[in-house]
Amino acid sequence: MELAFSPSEEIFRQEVRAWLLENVPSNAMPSGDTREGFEAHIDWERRLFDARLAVVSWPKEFGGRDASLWEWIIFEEEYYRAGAPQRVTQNGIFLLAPSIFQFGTPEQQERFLPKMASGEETWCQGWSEPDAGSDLAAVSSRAVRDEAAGGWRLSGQKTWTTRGAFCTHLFGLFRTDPDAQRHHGLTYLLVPLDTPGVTVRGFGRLDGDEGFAEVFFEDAFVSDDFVLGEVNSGWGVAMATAGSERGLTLRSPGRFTATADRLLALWREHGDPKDTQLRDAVTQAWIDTEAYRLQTLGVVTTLSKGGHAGPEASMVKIFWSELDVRLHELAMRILGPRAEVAETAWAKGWQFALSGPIYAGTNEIQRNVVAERVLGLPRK
Amino acid sequence: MELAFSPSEEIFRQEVRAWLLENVPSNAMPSGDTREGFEAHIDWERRLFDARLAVVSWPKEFGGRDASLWEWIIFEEEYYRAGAPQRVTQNGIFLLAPSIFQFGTPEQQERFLPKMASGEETWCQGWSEPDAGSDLAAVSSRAVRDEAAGGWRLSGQKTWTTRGAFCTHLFGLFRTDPDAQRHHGLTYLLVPLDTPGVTVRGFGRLDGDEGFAEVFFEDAFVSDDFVLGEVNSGWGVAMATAGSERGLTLRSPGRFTATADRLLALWREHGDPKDTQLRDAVTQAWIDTEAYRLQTLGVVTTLSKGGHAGPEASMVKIFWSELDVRLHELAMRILGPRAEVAETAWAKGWQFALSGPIYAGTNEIQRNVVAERVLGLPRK
Amino acid sequence: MDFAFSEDQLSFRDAVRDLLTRECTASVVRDAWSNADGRSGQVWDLLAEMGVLGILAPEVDGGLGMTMIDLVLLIEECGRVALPEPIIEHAVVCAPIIGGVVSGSRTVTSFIGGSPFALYADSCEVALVERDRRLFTVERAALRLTPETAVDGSRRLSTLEWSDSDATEVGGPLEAVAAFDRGALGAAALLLGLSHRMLEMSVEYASERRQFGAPIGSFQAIKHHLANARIALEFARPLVTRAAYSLSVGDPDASTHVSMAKAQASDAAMLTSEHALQCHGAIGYSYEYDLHMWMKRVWALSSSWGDAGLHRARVAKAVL
Amino acid sequence: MDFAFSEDQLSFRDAVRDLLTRECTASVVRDAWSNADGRSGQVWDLLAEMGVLGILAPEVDGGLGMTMIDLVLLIEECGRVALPEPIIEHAVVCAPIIGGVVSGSRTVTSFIGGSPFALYADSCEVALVERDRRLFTVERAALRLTPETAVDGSRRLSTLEWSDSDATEVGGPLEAVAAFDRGALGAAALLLGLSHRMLEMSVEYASERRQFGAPIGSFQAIKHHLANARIALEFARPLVTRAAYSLSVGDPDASTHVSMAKAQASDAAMLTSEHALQCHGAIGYSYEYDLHMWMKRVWALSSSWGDAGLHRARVAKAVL
Repeated sequence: MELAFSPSEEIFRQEVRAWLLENVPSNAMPSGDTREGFEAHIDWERRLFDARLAVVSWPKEFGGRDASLWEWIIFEEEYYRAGAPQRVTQNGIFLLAPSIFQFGTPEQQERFLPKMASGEETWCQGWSEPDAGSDLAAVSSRAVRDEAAGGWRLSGQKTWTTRGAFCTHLFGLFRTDPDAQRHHGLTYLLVPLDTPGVTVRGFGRLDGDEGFAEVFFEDAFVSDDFVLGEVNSGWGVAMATAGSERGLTLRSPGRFTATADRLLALWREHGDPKDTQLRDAVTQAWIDTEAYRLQTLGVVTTLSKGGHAGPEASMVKIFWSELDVRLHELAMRILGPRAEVAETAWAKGWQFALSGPIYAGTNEIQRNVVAERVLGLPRK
Repeated sequence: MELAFSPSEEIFRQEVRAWLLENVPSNAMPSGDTREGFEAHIDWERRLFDARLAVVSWPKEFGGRDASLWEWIIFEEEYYRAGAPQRVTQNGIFLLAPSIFQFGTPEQQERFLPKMASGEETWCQGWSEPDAGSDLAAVSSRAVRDEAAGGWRLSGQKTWTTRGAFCTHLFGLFRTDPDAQRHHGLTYLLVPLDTPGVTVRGFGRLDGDEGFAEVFFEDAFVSDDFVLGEVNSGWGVAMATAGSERGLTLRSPGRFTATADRLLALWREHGDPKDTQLRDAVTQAWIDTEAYRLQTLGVVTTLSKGGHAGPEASMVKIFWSELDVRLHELAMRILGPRAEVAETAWAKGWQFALSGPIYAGTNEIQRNVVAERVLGLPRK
Repeated sequence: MDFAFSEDQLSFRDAVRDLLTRECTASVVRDAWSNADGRSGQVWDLLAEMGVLGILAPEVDGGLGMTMIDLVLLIEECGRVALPEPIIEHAVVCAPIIGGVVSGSRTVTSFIGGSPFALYADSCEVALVERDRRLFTVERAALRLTPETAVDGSRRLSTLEWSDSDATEVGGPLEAVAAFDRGALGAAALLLGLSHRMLEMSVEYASERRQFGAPIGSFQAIKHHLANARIALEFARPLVTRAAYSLSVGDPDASTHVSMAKAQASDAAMLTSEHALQCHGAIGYSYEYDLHMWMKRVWALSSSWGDAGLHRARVAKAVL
Repeated sequence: MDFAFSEDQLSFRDAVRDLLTRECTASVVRDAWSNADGRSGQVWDLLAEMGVLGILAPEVDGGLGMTMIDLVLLIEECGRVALPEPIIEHAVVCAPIIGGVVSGSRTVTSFIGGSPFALYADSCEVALVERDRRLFTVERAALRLTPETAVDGSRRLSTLEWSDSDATEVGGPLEAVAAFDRGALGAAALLLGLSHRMLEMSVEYASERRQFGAPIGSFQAIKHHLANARIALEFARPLVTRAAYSLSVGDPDASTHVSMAKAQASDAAMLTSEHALQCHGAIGYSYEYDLHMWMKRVWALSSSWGDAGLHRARVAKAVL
């Protein structure tokens, strides 16, 4: 056991911190979940990429630095501590990329990863459909084989696609074997959104931003090069990385530590020190934030030694999503009746936090996973 | 709307209060869930009966006073406020008696009710079996027709029978139609525990008292006079009163108001007034206690006007059982490390409170009832 | 003892419910998010016509001279439809102490009880304000408004400034506390109504929406979320009713009863809003679906007129 | 950075687990409820033989001179089997500062940190006591004991009195705080072990027990209760490990880290105990079934060595 970073890791931290201090815009950008904000954020991604800070843990050849998971943790800590902008590229670099590293051909890696890292191509997630939300295996969007053209013709609809109206590409699951049931017969496809036959309609989220989109497919063609993994094995591609990576890379501790730090600052400024009721709750939120950080250090230790994360990732997802709600709820309580003013980071963050227990698999489903796959309780 | 009691109700209150002041033993009796304590409590019940206070809401002919539900509420408030002894007769007078009033023949009412009121005959509940707990309809104890003898021969086993080792009689459900499934083919029988073929084995509860019993039936005979309601219609007898009465008579508000008053006194004596965290929780428990009392006033108003309680009783059961846990948990928190001393009313009460979310139908089952029968969510 | 509303009170409630269900539809609420004054247009006048705005106003002033127990169910109905109007400020807080409110044409807002904002001050004719624990009225023309944008787009907020010379005193410290109590109780009643409607939306959605081959409302986790919301509301309503009664009869503990009601209603509404969203999943998180307008009103009202913590502290002072 | 125990630490843990599983069975725990001293008999000596009691004792004294990070997993194992012994007092609190503890034949208890009771003082040879923020040892013969009956029948409690003339000073305020911190961390580790065993019992029972034609563990409400307990433990353990590490390396924030760990472990254990009982239903409520012995130990330990509120207040002082 050794709970200090190495000298070289600390040097990396200093470099990141110095760069962010110099480069993070002092004025908040408009939300990356609006069209104008998205473009501003892509500019920011380009600057990160130019500093080789967009995807530190990737190989150098694709725009990264071959940084260790520990350095990635450090990067994230510094990034959120600096109040740096939202990562509008996250669904590509954090969710799709691990699948491309694991299942993509060398050509696919070469084709997709550098442009993803630079923000030239931006990816949205095409899992959910109107009738396939928590029940992802109910996907009904189809891809029909076009042997002559060497590819697939897509039809159907995806929805709740975050930033779908602004991204250039979508990754998603499509039913390629119409006779197969549930999670069989699905294929993981990469789809340029300017493909003829693809229509995107943005729509508003709870907070008013046009952060969602519906994506319609009408005989849209993608070539075989755009199949990730094996045909009819898409479920495995989607799940293999979801299990090991989701818990870790989707929500690094740095994000919540930074929020907790802001909450503590808010408490010091506006909290009533005699109100031990609220003080106790703020303290508990800080303890939970530390628990999350330390639990992650354990996961990273395991992964660094070649281990796997497994279904325990579901516990992580439940914990961070509910922690995030609590952190913001406490801020609202400290702010009291002033909390309803829209133009505060807290009001926006509170609304965003509420999506956490829903997206990436509702917490009800995650709790089933914990019960069945971590504890071993019977499915039926 | 009128939230004051009438002058005659207040006179009743004064009479009850005066009697209790004079008669409640100043030293706590041993627990009524032990053999010696049970006997002491039966003596107490006899004194209550002699004062016509054992069953105030019953008709005069059976030992009551024809008191209104409002007077019953008042009696309960005063009873618990006075710190009067546990009612070891409660499963008879609160659970069985309503069924006898509704389904019993005049002869059965005459035969059973006066002796129940006086404590001469004491009743325990024979619902649960080793394989029928939450799933009451899984009852497998059998009653086979003995036409010649004019009655039924019982076999099987009941368990978790509170005070079964000390009571004289048991009421319970037995399967009289072996071909019927689940809640069909059950009959509600009244069984003297000294019947040949009945064996009772007491066993310990969480708190160490021998408050539970297993009851074994081996060809034990009960005559037709001891069938309550129709043969094969026992489920309806059991449920009809459970729905309307359980929520009201099993746990009157007076019980929790008295506990909350003791909690407030404990807080005033031992609480740290600067600890607004604990103060806030104690205050909330008081608010919940008031909410429970007021909600009951609404139920009594409805019943007094000839209405029915319905599945809303499940909300009542969930609320009082969880309130009781909370009231005692807060007392434990106020007492801190001293809470583990066994000889306090709080330690005993805490252990008893923990049974609330389990007995009388687990709160998980009650929440299903609320969802399905109050809110109308689909069963399947 | 009779803990039930009278037949008259219930039929008035039913009539108001009919009116509001018909006139204050979700699209009226949605319009208020983007229209000029954030309000409902004609619904306000219809409520005035029915007499709702003047329930607490003295008869000499054209009001009904009735009490809070006659009004509380109607306020709950306003919550049920998320009525975008200063209903608490006008009909609950100001009606008993400011003349001319019955017709609704001279709308009154309030800026009392330590609230940082006044609601709809830009479209009101007069404001009840508090300074040094005394109440005053100030005409719209004499108010300086600084607007703020609220999370709930229909809630038009501003801070108010005024000169003492433009203020007419209408009450002292006792009236100020009574006005705050009425406001808090009004907010509690609105929260009940908002919550019951959110729960209805959730039950409807969970009964229809299918996943894993069954309506999601058949899954025990969803059932228990919504059962918990229902239970929280079941044990908030009697406190709200009792507080309304206590205000009506001038019970000396009325302030404590109001605080119990507001603390409980705030918590129950926040719980309901959380479970309602969770049971809806992504659709509840979309702007096009109506749920968020109810949720945002709940967030605002649960911390307005004193949040649960403030009211529990008031109760603690009285009972501990 | 390496947030993992070493192979040596893990194999020592496994060896202790094997020993305790074999020797400290539930019937040993049950016997301790009614036997003379409330303790485990030979299990104590076997732990001494393995070196567990002397892990923190200086080498010069025959101990292993190791640190809390080497001990914490072993304490958790003692919790898993609900070992009825003064393991915290003897091996965690006293071992580094009182000689002669290695063999276990001279058992030491403690009466420090504001605790109202000492554990097993009647069967111990010496007690570490605190007065005016200083630590002293007092021999058994010089102690006046007033026994109290605990809810957990194996916890033999007494209050202690002694004369200053019989007390030998062994430490000042710094040592007193350090001893309390060790005790609190020890209690946190015990709570983790107790909780994991309660969770195992619950999973086993819920997988076997059938109602409504299915194992009750297949119902979502039961699943979520137990998942919630598992999650609470998942996010308590790293805090316990970190606190042990901080004590081992003398981190200046070690006291704060201990308090975070104890607060979290207390809450997680109480939650687990509540859900474990609820998922067992009536059988868990019976005296003959083992669960209650684990639960009662949890109740005691969650409020001993500072309850969650006390420790959160300590954290608040440090970080807010």
